[in-house]
Amino acid sequence: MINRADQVFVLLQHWLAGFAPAVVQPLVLMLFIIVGLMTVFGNCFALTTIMERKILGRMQNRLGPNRVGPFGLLQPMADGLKMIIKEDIVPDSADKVLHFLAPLALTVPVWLAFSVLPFGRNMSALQLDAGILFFFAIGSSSELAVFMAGWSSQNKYSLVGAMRAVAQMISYEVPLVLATIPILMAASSLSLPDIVQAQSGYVLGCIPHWFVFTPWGLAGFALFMIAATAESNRCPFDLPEGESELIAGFLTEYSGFKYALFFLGEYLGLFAVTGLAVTLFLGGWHAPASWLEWIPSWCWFAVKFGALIFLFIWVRATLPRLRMDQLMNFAWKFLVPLALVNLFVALAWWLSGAWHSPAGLGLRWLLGAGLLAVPYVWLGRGLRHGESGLRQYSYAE
Amino acid sequence: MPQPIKFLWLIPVLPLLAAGVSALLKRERRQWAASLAIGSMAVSWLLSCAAFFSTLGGHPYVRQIFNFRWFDLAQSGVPLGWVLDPLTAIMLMMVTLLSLLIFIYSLGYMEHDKNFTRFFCFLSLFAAAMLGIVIANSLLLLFISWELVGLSSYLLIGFWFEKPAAAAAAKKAFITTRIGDIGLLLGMLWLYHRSGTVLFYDNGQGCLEQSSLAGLVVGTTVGGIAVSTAIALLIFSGAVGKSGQFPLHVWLPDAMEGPTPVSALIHAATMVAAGVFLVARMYPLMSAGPHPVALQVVTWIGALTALFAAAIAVAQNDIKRIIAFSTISQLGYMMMGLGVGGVSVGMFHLITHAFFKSLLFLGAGSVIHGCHGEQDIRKMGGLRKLMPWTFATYAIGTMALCGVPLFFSGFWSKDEILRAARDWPLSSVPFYLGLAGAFLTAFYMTRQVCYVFFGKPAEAEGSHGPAHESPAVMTIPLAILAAFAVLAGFLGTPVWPWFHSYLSGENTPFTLAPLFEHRQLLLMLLSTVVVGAALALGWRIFSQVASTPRREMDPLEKAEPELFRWLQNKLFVDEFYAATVIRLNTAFARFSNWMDRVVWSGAVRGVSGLTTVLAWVNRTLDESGVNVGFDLGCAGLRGTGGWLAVLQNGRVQRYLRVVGLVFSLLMLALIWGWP
Amino acid sequence: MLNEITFYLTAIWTLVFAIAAMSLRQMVHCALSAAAAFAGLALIYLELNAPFVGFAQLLVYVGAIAILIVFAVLLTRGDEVGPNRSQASPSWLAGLAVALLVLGAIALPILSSPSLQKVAPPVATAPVKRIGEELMTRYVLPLETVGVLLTAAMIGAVVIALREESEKPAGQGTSLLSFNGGRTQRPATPETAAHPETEEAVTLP
Amino acid sequence: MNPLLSHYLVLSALLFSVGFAGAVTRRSAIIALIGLELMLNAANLNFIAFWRYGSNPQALTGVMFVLFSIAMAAAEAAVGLALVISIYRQRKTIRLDNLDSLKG
Repeated sequence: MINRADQVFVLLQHWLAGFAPAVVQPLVLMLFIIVGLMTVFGNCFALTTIMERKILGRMQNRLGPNRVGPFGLLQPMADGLKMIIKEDIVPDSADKVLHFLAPLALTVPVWLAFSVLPFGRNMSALQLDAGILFFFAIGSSSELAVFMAGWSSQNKYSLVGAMRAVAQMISYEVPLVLATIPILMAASSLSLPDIVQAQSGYVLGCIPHWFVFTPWGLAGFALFMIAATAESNRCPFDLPEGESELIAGFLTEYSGFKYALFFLGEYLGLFAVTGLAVTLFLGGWHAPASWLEWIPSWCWFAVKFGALIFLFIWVRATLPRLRMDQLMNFAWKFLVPLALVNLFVALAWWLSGAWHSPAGLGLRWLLGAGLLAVPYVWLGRGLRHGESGLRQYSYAE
Repeated sequence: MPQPIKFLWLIPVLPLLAAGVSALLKRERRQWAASLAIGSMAVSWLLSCAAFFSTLGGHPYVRQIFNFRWFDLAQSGVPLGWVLDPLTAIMLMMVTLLSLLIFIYSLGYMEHDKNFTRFFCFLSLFAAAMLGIVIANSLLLLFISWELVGLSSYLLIGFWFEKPAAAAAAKKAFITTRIGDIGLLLGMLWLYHRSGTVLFYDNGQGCLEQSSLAGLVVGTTVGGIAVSTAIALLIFSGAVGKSGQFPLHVWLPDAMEGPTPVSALIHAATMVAAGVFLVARMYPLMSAGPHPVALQVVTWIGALTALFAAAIAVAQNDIKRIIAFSTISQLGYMMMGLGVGGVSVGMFHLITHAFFKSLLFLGAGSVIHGCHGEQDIRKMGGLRKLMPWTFATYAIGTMALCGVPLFFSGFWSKDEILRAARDWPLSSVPFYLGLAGAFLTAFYMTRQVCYVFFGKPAEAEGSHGPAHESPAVMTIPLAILAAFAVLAGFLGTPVWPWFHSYLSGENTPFTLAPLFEHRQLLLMLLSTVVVGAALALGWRIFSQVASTPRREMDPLEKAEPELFRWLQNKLFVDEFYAATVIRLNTAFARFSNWMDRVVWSGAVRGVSGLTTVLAWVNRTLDESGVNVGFDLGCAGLRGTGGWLAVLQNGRVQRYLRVVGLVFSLLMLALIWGWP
Repeated sequence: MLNEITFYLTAIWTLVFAIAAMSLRQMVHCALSAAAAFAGLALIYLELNAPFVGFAQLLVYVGAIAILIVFAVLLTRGDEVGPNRSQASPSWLAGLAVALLVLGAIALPILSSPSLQKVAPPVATAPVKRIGEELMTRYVLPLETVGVLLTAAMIGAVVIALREESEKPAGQGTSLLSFNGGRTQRPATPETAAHPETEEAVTLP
Repeated sequence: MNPLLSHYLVLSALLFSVGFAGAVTRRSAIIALIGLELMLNAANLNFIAFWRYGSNPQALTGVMFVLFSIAMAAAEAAVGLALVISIYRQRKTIRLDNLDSLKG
């Protein structure tokens, strides 16, 4: 019974494929996955936009959209309709081909990234040996798309926005990848299902053996989430599209359906990287306690996924935007060194692997936390002073 | 409790981490650096205690090893490891305890230095490297730590690098010890070549264990000496450099340019003892074979150094230099002890010496601190009243060093060495050399104490004001060290040779009998008489000198001006090196210069002269009517040159084109064969 | 059959974009076409059962080198203005001829050698685990060397591309990233603003 | 029917020649660099093809070589483009036919 519920999608897939002739069965299996992914995450996109607006509204002491449909839930439909029927304007001086290709080049690879994520037990589209490498390789191609969008618009705001975005994405990709390396060391595999498998079981009988429950995992999770926020150009790292200074940056010259595609691409990128965070740090589809294991695995994935998305929205409502130099300094002078230190913390954790007792575990935690706290304080002090610190604005006062 | 071998690596790693972290600290973070260094050292000391007590247990002989592969290289790997046996444990105790005390002492001594943070960083680095030497179970790991020790010693001697003398001393120490280290490196490579491993102990496979030693003893090399002897001598040359033994001792007195805690820690207690430790560690190799020639060399060099350095110490005036020469002399004793009596004899003196010599150095530091940086003993005097604590502890250290009977550690450990030397079957000369050294030791220490502490207080020079006692943070380590200087001796008396049984694993019970044995009693009596005579003679000569004005000549200088001059100039060894090795080097450089200027330049000049002659001939020919031919040749040359210049036109793409062209032509030629 | 079709598709994709990268007028187009060609090669590596290499190719070439090239193109933009400047070097015909010759020299032996007309052995994979093990054992020295090389290249690139202090006074530089540019100086205070020429007058003889 | 080894080799030869032609005929130093990268990639393709079709694919030599070659290419591109930018700052041009001061 439990197994049935757990594997419901897998069983459904095979049952449906059974109707097709044997020759095309592999194709049908794949098609099922593709359609499923696109349906689920397409709806997820619609849901997230409305939820984000409602949550932001609540946090800012207002109601948010509530006119279209029950509780305003049909707002995304209205938005989508508006986007599609709007005129698609291409500037005269724009590089027409690239201007057309850019939104596609952003959206298509992002869909590909979903193919390696394990959404539940036996539920990943591709069982790649080097899945995480694939994820990052795909992710790195979105930078070119952003550049194409900015450059082809032939608008200086767009170009500055695109260059900022590319610089930011390159810079934050380094801590993003560095934060995952301890995980790969601990799981000794690059395959995402294997990484999830490495997080099964419980420590001391009650704490789930997720990587976030280790000092290096916790620090890595924080680093990863910060870098992921920057990678997906979300507040407080949304300088590339800062409306108040760059009039939406590289999106300035886009309208209509292409604009919607960019929007979709950005949210899908966010979903992909959130799914990766769940997989790497939060134990993927594992349940948090042994007596909760009867709930299907994909439910757990969805719950963790939703929680992280809420975290992103919360952060957006809370923090103001950074300045460009602060942004780069933060990446190179704080996140990257800290991520490197984190490697050594993981090493120390691994070396002291023989200390199983609660006291030994506490000692390991203390050691790891201490090793991280010192550079944290030290690097943080470095950020507060000098050029990247507070700036005096002579006209503002 | 886990096996101590499991956490042994933490002992050197903790100070190393402290060094790394304090290297990143800003200069103003003095408290942090000091507490990091002292804290990590204290933890290391506690761990060492745990390791030490685990070796005490009821087992007859405890040796635990832990080996691992550092990295794989093609088919083989590079193994490293650490070892815990009594030798390691006792050294760990000594090094960590002394380091801890000296770190604390440095708090007071370096209080006003602006590079306080850097100092503690270097000290921690040194301690880490030294502990690495001690626990190493692989000659490679030992060598790495050994070189790190050399590096940190260089950094610490040159700590006040703005002083030219300190910078020069640091360079000298580094280069001189490197000469010995080349021997060590060669020895290590040879050992690896012959036995295929540089691990000391590896469950019967290590290079210090029977199977490999047997192979080494059999082979002979140039001059018929056994391979084991040759390797042992090469390794010993490393020890000679590091421990300041005779031919390579010149750096140690100059190293006193560093801060005094450094002198105490590095150049008295630990680093210089590393050479002795190395010999002790390699003792199975040194003593392998029927005729351990290597040990004889060790003995003779030790005995010679012991006497030679003691003699020089008599005529020195710098308070730290006297102790430095004394250190060289005592290291000679240790070497001699290792040579004639085995590991326990030499190591026992090493341990006791470490305590009383660092006590003396720290006392000297306290004196220098109190006298505002004055180091010349002729300008001191009467400090007995002004610095009572320093005086009391210094006196204990002096008596321990001289070997005043029964209650001081130096007596027992030196006695052990002399007894072993007397029983050495090959020659009795080392025994007499040692005895003479003991006499001189007592004599020069009496001289120094008289000058510094007795007599009238010297007139204050300049604006320094009178001398004052040092703060408690300096005197308390002195008191602790003094206690150890007295007590450490009772670990190895003939009555209860615990130390010997601990290191060798034999069980020797407590018995009073050996004390009253005829030969033993005679020897104790003899050394007592020698020391007493030296003390009496020193007191007679120098007690009045101390109260007379300082400008006068030393009484010894009055009596034997020529001999005193020789001794004062350290027997001109430095000058000898300057006259031989360094001059040879300079001469070779000059020769190269001469070759360059005279021979090559002459050749060039000759060629150019020849060309001039040819040109003259040419002109003559030209004038006499070969003008046309010359013009033709000229044009041809210009044409060729122009053609060549066209080829190199600075356009990379044309180069690339040529490359492609030639490549395809070659390919086609290979396909169809050469035309 | 399927394999052959995919091979021809990817090969044509790669070749077309490679030719485009070498022949388009606009440098940004060249850079983007090159990125597409690199991605096509990554696909070919996947076909050849070397997914790890393919992903590495994608990560390094598309994710890093293409971006670098794009940045370099934008940073050296002043050079290409002017509509009539030819993009080809003066002797481009000779160059093309040599390139054809090179192609002939390579392709001829390939096509004429019968030993190269062979079919792939059934299984040949490069599992990630094996690659990792090999890198840590047999190729550990090359790996370390590459690490040193990359560090040296990074430092070298930074040093070479560093703007020298004398070229432009600090704080005045406007980079592509900081849109608001150099900050204006504070307005003159009343004291100095009132008599701007007094100081000059004093220094004049 | 699977592609033959020679297919890959011919593709590699074509890529190499295209890269070569670009490096030789274009004026811009950046395009020349791209051409060099294409040539390097053609060589990499050769290694992978020979590894796949070779007699001892277990040894992974071709794969390893290509991995190292990719790392080298990254270093080469970084330094090369830094040089181009530096040259542009000095000379205000990156056209290869203007950069010929190093000549005989």
